[in-house]
Amino acid sequence: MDIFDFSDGREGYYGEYGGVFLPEILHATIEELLECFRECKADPKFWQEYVTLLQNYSGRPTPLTHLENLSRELGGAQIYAKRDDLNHTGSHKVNNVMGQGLITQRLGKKRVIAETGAGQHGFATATMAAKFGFDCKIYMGAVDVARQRPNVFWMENLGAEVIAVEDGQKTLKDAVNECMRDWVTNMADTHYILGTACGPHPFPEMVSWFQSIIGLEAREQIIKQAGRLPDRVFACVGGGSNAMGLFQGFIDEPNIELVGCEAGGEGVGSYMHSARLAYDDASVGVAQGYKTYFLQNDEGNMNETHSVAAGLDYIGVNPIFSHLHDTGRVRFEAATDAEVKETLKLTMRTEGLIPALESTHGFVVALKEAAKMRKDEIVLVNMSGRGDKDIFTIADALDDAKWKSFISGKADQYRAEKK
Amino acid sequence: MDIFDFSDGREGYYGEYGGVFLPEILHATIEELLECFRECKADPKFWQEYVTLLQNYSGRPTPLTHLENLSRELGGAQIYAKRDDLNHTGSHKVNNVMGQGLITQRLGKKRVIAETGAGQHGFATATMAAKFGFDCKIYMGAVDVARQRPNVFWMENLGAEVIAVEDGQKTLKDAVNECMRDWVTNMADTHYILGTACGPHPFPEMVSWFQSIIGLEAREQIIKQAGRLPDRVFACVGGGSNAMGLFQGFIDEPNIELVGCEAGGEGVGSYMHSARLAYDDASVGVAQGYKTYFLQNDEGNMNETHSVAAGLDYIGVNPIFSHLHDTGRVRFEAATDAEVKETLKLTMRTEGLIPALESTHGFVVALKEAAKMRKDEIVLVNMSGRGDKDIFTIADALDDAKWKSFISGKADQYRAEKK
Amino acid sequence: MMGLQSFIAERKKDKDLLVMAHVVCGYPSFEDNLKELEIMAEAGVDIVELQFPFSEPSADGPLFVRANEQSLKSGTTVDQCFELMAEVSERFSFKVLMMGYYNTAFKMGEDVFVQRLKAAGGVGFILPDLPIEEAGDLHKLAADAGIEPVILMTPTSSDKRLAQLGAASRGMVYAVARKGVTGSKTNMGDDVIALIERCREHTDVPIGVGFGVSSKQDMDFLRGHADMAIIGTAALKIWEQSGAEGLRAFFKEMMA
Amino acid sequence: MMGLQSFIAERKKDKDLLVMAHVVCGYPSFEDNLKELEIMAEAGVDIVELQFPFSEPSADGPLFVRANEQSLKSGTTVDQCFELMAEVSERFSFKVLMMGYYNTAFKMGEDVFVQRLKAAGGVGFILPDLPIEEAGDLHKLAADAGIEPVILMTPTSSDKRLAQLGAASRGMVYAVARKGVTGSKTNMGDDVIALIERCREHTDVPIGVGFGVSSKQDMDFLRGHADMAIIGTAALKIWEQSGAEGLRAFFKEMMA
Ligand SMILES: Cc1ncc(COP(=O)(O)O)c(C=O)c1O
Ligand SMILES: Cc1ncc(COP(=O)(O)O)c(C=O)c1O
Repeated sequence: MDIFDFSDGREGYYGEYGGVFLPEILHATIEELLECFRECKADPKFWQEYVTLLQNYSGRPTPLTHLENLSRELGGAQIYAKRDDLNHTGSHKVNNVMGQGLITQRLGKKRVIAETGAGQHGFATATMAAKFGFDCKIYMGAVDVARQRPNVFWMENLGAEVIAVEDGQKTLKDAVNECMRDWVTNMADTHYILGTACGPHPFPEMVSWFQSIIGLEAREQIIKQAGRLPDRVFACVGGGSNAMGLFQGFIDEPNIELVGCEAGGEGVGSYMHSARLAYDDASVGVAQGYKTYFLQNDEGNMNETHSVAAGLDYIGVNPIFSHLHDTGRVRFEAATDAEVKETLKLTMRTEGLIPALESTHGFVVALKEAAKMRKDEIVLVNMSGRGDKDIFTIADALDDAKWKSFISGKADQYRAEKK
Repeated sequence: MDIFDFSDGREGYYGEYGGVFLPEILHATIEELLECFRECKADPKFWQEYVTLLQNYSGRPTPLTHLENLSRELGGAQIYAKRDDLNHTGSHKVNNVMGQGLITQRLGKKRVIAETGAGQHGFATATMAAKFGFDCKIYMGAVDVARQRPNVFWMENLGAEVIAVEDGQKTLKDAVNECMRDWVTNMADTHYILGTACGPHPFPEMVSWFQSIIGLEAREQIIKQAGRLPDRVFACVGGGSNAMGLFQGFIDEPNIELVGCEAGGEGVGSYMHSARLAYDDASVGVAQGYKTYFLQNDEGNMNETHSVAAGLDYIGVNPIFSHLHDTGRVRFEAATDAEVKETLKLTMRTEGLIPALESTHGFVVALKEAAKMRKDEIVLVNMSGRGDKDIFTIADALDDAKWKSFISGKADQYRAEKK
Repeated sequence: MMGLQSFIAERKKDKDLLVMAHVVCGYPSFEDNLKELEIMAEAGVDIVELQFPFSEPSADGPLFVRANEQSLKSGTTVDQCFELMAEVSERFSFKVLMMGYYNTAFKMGEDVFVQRLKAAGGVGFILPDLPIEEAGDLHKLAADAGIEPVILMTPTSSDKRLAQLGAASRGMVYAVARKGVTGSKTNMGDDVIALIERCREHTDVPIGVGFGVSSKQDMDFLRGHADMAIIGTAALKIWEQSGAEGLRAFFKEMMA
Repeated sequence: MMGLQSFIAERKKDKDLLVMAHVVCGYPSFEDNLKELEIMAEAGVDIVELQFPFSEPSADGPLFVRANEQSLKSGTTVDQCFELMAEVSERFSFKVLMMGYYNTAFKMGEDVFVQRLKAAGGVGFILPDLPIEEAGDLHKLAADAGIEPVILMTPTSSDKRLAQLGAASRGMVYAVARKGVTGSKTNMGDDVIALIERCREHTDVPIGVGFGVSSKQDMDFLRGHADMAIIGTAALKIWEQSGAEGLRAFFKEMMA
């Protein structure tokens, strides 16, 4: 099954989802991008250049780790984690960003913009821009700027300008809108580095393509290490890029179950979550350039979303997943904030791994299901990022008293210095 | 030249440096360790197991990155960085720690202790202990606990107990003393995971052996990428483990210059530094189990040391380097705090890399010398760790106003929650 | 009922430059909307676009973004927007268009959207995030109902693209004077004239020019080139700064 | 001058358990040291180890660590320590040993160390971080000067090791009653007796037992097994808690 073969349907559509819903002024820009991307995709040298860049700069291939302790402790399936947390900048985001960096170069553009929620994508983009020598502006909701200062600090030190977006809910979706506004103004010299497999065609396809390196590697690795393919594959789903990346390695195997793990926030019925497909609260709509399931009200205005993981806290989901949800090829589950905190603690203590809060959503569901599977079954979960970037959030979530008093002490020190 | 061939001299001695200066009560323990280590070193299967562990868990081999932008900008030698920052837990420390984890297992011990300064080694040890299922206690100077709270937070969450050492200068050397005290009490079930190539024999040799994986990989990689061996090789030197690791790949090539980069702190004559070999302030002494150059006074009591990089802020240096300094095989230079800050900013903006403050010392000297070399010469520098762990220190060093106001805001939030 | 294109042709008989004005439904309030619209009617505005507020107004500039947001915050519903439209198209002589984002139409169903629009007296709609490729069904439903979709032509549109857009255009074309979002000043000059001329080559329907029209000079500049000037942000800015008095004076000057 | 071993043999004629006491030079002050030593002399202590403070006292427990630190902080020098030693060995009838870390000796030069020790009236030294493998030169220099190195035997020493240690032992052996650092309580029991017996098998010099000796019971326990009880932390603790009075009472009880 080639989900990107549009010869039977409409270009850029996955079932009834996807498309290009952009202001007319961007028509030429998106056409130019599509053409450039088609060339790159058709050119094996481009992919080779991309892989080499990631190998030499970002540490690919990332390893596959057998979580022997957790597997033993849960007494069920053998659990393997794909370690995209070991990428340069700390998450899978850098794969897509480096790929789009090459695209930007090919387009002859000198400036990049990006939205960011948790800051991971912005961090990766700022890094890529430094490496490629691009001007870089990162749009980030003011709420996220306030809570994710460490990432802002690094982005700025990497030479990017970070703009706090004060509109709307002041979070990720508002940063996306602000990118669109920048792009319709500066498309001549600017490429928009969209951070996940959402947005108008060809972004879902392009981001998925770059992220497919995760699945390619993982497939080879698990055959080598475990002797065969996994039975179930899990990944967290914000926009859906890390999950698309991993799933592409296994989607043609009908016996492998693919499970997308969304942010259940405070749970079913709370309306404080970001589960578009696992819960029943989302409906099909069109926003931010594409058609998919959105968490929106009856009139098509977006609802507030919530997750302990800023990177999953988003209204929409990639259109490919909306389609694969309809066809049943991918199952969607949700992990609640509370489950995420518990699983994070477990994973740290049992395996010495600190998954990002986003990635931990995948672990929650994977561990829950692995426990009920047979010992000779195999489960693969994507560790899309590392959690040490999340220290403020995690320390808050775990309500760590020593951390709080450290921060108070630091604040006192800064106050004293000022005098 | 095999620096570890003791057949001509005394076991554990490098020239006049090294040895074992431990309380008699540890004699049997250190003999047992030596024997176990000798077995492991002689057993190719052990090395294979070690490499596989690092590959599957920590992401080795780490890449070699050609710093094209910096090379172009400086107009001199081609600069390559060995990327040990991409290791799990963020530095080369994990190599040694995983190796000693295997040793601990072979010794049949169930508990590990470690000293830590910056927290990198403690973080790595806590991680290893979680993975291997060992009890773990980390000793850390109270001053370091206060300034490196993020690492303490992670160590604790990984299940380690972190003890703030209140003796002496309350920094790294005092944590080492405290480890010795724990070890003389609990040697029956406890292995002391020393974090650098210092301490009594066989630690300098053992740590160097585990870290030699850096040099093995780098040698192969630079031949592959640059077509030949480098002209000069740089690494920062705290205890000297990352430098020993890298240098071992090149030490047998007489034409390759090896340069150890120490912490110059506030500079020559300031007595606020940790340069044992690059400056003239150190003299030979015996402490913490071994004989080497120490920053000490005329009566053999240790001086206060200083560096912006906690991981270099140490009184002694590995005895192998004291010897290679005498023989002239390794040249030692120092980088000051001020130079480190400037080079860090440059590296971030130009290459999208955030070296740890420790590693940045190597970059300072490497960049300075590369600028004066020919374009067809090759320089290799070890990026032993990543700097995002250092956000509090770096933000302080760069005097970042937005960071400070973020911290104050956080403190206010915590205060408000309390009420 | 008269369609957009014939209405414009009719009005153009007496005027060399028609005016389209813009209101964000429910911002600052529906009462204020009515006051604004009254002033526009008095001033002789020819067409009004009523923007249905949307939570993700990514093609709008800061002023409209805030207006959309505030309106939704104060509880504005689609029903209320249609009610306003019905009242307005009944009471005033200008024609009324729905302006907004596609999701508003999509969520209620394209057929329902067209029916409700027609029922409320609207003659057309402007959906800036609905490109013609995605608009096939809606345009067909609209055509059946005698409702006209306003198509946007832009400075970045190639001739090939303008030809496609021209083929799909009905009622009028909205020529976007420059890149960017609504709200900032446009330097009216040769570029704008060139754009209008290029648009003309590809369509027979009247051409309105919008994005940044904010002064008497702009109006004078457009006269003789465009069929219509589209005044958006400038009017809202005046209203916010100096209320009904200011708005009255503004339109008086603009349409003098 | 009489060597350590013959001094012990001499004293053992009248006593079944000798006592070695410990003082950290310059802590709390040299004046206090003299007061303590006077009390010890009065009580009939046989040998005193004067600890030369070191910045890295890694074999010591918390109390001595702090004592080393405070002493250095208040400016204690090696010269002062030797001066104290000279004064004390002149004034009191007990014998004096230097106790400390090897770096103190190493830094001044092993030959200088031995000469100064001898000049100050010291009869031996205890350097817990100097294993016999590293002590060859120093032991030779000491032997030449009639100074005796006190060797430590421990519960973890194998028979083979005890044989090596025994062969190197001069003057007396310091049997370490348990694992760990100075300062905590030792459970005096069969283990300690077994250790003493094992030591005896490998050396002919007298055996002192230290680490945790802190009560009259401990003394009674050691009597008949060891030649000497070594009292370290316990005395300093008493001094800190209840000064000269306390210390006097403590030694009186211990040595009753
Ligand atoms: C570590 C990590 N994982 C996952 C995500 C979610 O994005 P996606 O669903 O596109 O992989 C994010 C987004 O910031 C992230 O930082
Ligand atoms: C990143 C990093 N580099 C270097 C060092 C210095 O240690 P060594 O000289 O043993 O490599 C440290 C110590 O903490 C470190 O964290």
